[in-house]
Amino acid sequence: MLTMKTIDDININERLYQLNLGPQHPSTHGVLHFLLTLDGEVVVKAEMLIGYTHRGHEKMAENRIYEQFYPNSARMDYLSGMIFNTGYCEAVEKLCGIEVPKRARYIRVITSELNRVASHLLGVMDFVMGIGAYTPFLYGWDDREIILDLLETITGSRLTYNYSRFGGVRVDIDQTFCDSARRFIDRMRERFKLYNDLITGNIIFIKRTVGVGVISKDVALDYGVTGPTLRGSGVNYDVRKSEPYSSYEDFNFEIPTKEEGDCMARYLVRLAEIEQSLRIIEQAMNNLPDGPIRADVPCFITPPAGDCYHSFESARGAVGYYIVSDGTRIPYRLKVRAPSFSNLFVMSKIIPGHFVADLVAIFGSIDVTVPEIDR
Amino acid sequence: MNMTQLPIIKDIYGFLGPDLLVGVVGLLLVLIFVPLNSAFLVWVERKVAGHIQLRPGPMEVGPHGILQSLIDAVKLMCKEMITPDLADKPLFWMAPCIVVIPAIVCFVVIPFSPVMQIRELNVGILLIFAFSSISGLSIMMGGWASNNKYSLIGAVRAVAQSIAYEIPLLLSTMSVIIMSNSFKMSQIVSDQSTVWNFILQPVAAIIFIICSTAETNRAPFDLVEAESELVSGFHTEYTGMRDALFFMAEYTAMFIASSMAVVLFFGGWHGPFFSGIVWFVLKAYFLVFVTVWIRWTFPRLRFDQLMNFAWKVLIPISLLNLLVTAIVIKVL
Amino acid sequence: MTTTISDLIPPLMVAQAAFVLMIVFTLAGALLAVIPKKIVHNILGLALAMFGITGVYLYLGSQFVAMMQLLIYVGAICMTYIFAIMLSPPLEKELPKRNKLKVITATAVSFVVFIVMVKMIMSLKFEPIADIARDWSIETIGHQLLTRYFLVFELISLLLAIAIIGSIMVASFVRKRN
Amino acid sequence: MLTEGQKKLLEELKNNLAKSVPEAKISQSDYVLTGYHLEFSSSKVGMRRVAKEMRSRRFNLETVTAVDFIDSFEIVYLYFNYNQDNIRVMVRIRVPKDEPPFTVSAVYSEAIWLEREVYDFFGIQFKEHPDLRRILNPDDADYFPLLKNFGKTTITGEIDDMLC
Amino acid sequence: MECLSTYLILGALLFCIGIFGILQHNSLIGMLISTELILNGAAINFMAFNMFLSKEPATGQIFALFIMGVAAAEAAVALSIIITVYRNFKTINADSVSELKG
Amino acid sequence: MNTSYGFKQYVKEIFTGSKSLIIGMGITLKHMFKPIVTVQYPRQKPIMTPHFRGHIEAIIFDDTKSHHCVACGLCARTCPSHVIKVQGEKTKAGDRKYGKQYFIDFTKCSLCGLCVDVCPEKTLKFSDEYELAFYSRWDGVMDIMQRLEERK
Repeated sequence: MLTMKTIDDININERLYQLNLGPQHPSTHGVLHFLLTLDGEVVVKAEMLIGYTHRGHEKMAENRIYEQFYPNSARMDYLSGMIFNTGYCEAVEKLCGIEVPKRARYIRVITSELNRVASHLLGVMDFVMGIGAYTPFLYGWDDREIILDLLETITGSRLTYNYSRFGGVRVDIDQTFCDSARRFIDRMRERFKLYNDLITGNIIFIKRTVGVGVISKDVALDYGVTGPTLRGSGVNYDVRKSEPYSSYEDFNFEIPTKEEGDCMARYLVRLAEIEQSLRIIEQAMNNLPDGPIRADVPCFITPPAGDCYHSFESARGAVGYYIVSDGTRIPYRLKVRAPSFSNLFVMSKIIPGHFVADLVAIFGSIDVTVPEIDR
Repeated sequence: MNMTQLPIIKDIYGFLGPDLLVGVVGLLLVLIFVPLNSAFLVWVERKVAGHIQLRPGPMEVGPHGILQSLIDAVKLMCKEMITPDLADKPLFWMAPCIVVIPAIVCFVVIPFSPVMQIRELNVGILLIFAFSSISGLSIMMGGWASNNKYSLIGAVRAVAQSIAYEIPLLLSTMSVIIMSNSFKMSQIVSDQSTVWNFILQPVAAIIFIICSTAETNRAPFDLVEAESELVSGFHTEYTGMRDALFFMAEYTAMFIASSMAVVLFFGGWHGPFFSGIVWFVLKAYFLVFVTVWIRWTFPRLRFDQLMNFAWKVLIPISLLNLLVTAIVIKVL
Repeated sequence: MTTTISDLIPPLMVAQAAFVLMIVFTLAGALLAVIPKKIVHNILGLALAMFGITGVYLYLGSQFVAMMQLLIYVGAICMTYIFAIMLSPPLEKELPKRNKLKVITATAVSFVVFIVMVKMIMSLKFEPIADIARDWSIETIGHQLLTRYFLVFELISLLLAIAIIGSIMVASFVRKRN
Repeated sequence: MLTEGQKKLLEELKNNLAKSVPEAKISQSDYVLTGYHLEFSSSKVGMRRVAKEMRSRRFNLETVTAVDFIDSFEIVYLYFNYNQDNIRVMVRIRVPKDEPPFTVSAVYSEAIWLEREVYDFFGIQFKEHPDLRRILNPDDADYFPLLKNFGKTTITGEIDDMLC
Repeated sequence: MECLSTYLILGALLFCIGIFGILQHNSLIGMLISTELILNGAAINFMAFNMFLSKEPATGQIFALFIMGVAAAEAAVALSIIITVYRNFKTINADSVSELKG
Repeated sequence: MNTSYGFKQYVKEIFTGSKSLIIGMGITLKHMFKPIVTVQYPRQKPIMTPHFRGHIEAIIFDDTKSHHCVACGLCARTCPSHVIKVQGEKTKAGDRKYGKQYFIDFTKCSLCGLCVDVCPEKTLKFSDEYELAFYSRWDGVMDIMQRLEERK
């Protein structure tokens, strides 16, 4: 990625020097490459070099039938694979006009929200680890482990679930699943006290995060930031509310926002979102309707010619699948709007003037997954 | 004039004279104790970290994995020692050798018990401070000679940190020295036979512990090797046994800092039931445990906050504490 | 019967050997401090010289001054200099060539000064004082510093205070660019 | 389906866009089936005018992409307004392969990377783009992978080789 | 061997090495280092005279301490000057900083 | 960040900060005496759930005491990674084909489950085998019919 042109166009002053943070670096989880121009320890210019894990999912989609793209969808964002998987199925269902049974939609909501909790837990704890506290990270993993076990009981897998199918889901959930999920919700609500005492209240954590990496509202909108990062900047936007998909319109939940736009705000928004997700899961399980879990769809679907855009909220922001169909069994074009792509780009705007240590904190608080950026 | 009256000549006479056995045995004990102690402390660190994080830690080698660090040391010895092409080779090679010197020398003056002290020096505390500053120099050497930007940033941080934190460290020590009226470590300990200095000087004790944590580059002040920012700081480029030497120095410095705290504030060898050495080692290891415990609880400070903390919080408070101590001593 | 090694190796000889070693450290460090072109090497040479001088001070009978030498020079001054490393050009850059004329002049001048000094030292006859009991303790120094040499003490304090304030002032001074 | 506010905004948008880019074809589409409310398609380059219009109405650029229709490119801009009426506007523009459009990155900073990505995959050289380099593919790549004539990758037959 | 003149010659050697360093070094920090050597040469003299000739055991030591204090102060001031010079001239080469000549 | 605060706030910050640190240390100390939550893997083995997705394997049906594979090849065609190869043979002319060899290259399998979904005879399922490690890539190619024989 690093060419002579990249080096040349930065005026190498005697005082400034360049630091390659990544692609192999403990805190740029995944392979992300920051090319920093530093003055002492202060970042003057930051450039993100991406594409180290580019696998060409969009090209792959043009070479396989719609069903065969299932495994790819989850592999873009390995932390919220369920949400991406469900989103892809919904996009194709929209294209074909398939009506999904209500029970399946509820199950999709439950699993997606569980996945979102897991992803947020990992994101928050990874952020804390970037700041230097290792132990809370593992406490977070302890909670996340329960979700993974829970999802494993129905999907049989821990990260790349492949659970949703066109017209429904693969496996029904049963009472034991609901019971364990309820137990998890109770446990998780108690754990918030621990997180507040151990992390949120900690003076060092407050000093490290308050006022650091402020993304103002205008910048956030200009750079197309979405998800918790945007809501940390005070914009009340969540696809689940603005364009309810699955059956989110049935549930009563709030969109937590913070006005400050700094690392702390993003952290708090994520924690609050975990709480809201737990509420959604609880409501969905209480009102879980009976019925089939899969609509009657053919084994291999053939959508009509046309295009459609389906937007949904992953743990990192608004994802969009734009599918162009030419009436065959193979998509003509499939484009994924990756939220991390835009969320990462905003870093080049806000990092200058911060320390290298802050860069790690900001990167952690924006919470991107690199495979999703690279696709 | 007669040279033989000089203290250093006396030392040399003393060392080569009748009590050769004590000197040699003491030296050997130190040389064995330093690596074993650091191996043990690595194990303690991993065990404590494990249990804090709800996992068992090393379990495989020996009962509860107690031999794990020895096996690790063997592994590190077998590893290739890589020298970067553009490194400043002599300095790169020398830095890990120099970093263990203070670790060994400082043991000479630590009074483990009334009888177990290798050398009784009038300036014992000064010696420890003087030699600890050498380790900062070798960190700088290692970091600079690696010719790696991460190492250099780590080394520069180390220097700034050690300058900033040495001042409150010395100031808090001074308030104890004013009370005991001596630089002699055994004198300070025997002054605490009734009341520990921790009771009389709680502020100084806390400042001392904070500063010694910072001086030994332990979390939350481990900016020198902050792994999420600087990969591994000044020893990024070091492999094999050289890296192990840095580790050994770090853990030994931890032990020395704890021993200093025990001597200055926690009554040294004083304690009921057991003999002096048991109490001393127990107290020292407890303080080591506290530093490990702190490390696995807190996030890391940012560099400017670290500096602010030293200059704006610790130095004023320790100066105030010194002033109050001096006035109280004068008045009483 | 205790075995003594002093029969095999005379302690005085060991003391002298150590003394020579210290002097070698000092001189080698001093040369390292001026000759290499890399500033880091110079500073480390200075540190080595200071370490040697610490040893020399031990032979001159003062543990306290020796420790202070190590603490102040190695622990503080060398460290402060190392701060200035940030100003030195990076390793891979070529170092500037020495001015040959300058080196020759410097060698000549310092050599002449050295000859003159050695002549002076050799020509002077010092009368060593009679062997008297000496009090080497720090207490004496502290006592004298606050009574007889009170002015020296005050002067150091004043100097350091002025130096700190002055260096802050100077360092914060930035020339306005036109 | 549509609320009053949405209908009003859509009407306004239609009129304004028709005014600023008269030659464009603007039509309302079925949101339930396509996911967007308004479709704007044009064969002429008027992207920046549209982008400014959208920006002034507090719309956000959601994504930029392109579709390769062998003889021409269709470049797709998706605008969405977050906090008002949740209207998504699909702006398509057909450009011949040798006549790239102007960039909208002066209006939306996000477009810098999005258009870079489009360039990276389709080789569309946006005019006046500040930083048009490869982004995901290697810098020295001489291909544009999402073009339809870029080799179809199939991996069938590998298992047969294994069995031999 | 351990007589007064040994120490005096050691001091003289340090002094001369320091002078050599000051004269031949280009960079300001190098000069500063040489200054430290000169100061230490003097301090050794003080300590030696104190040991061999003085009746008061503390006098020379106090002067050695004084020199250390002066050296520390000098280092602080000189380094701040060097940093300022570097900031303004982008070099620490003494020859290049000739603007003061007028 | 905020540098302009008064002395009162400075003192207050020191105290609240120290309090928060002590609370944090209390939490970690409490956790130190809690039972461990990790599974000591080679010593303790986790039990897999019924839906666990290991490699695919053929179901043994009660009626034939064997699988029902007819070697239609639908799974091989659906597989996104093209890792399946089925060969069947007819025992006698006019009879249905019967799966003889079923190769799957497990190293490339993404465990999507499409083959299980599309199987017309419903004779495929996921195994609960999770300890699969190979010394070479070729060891990953397995014949599930052979494994079926071994299971019998």
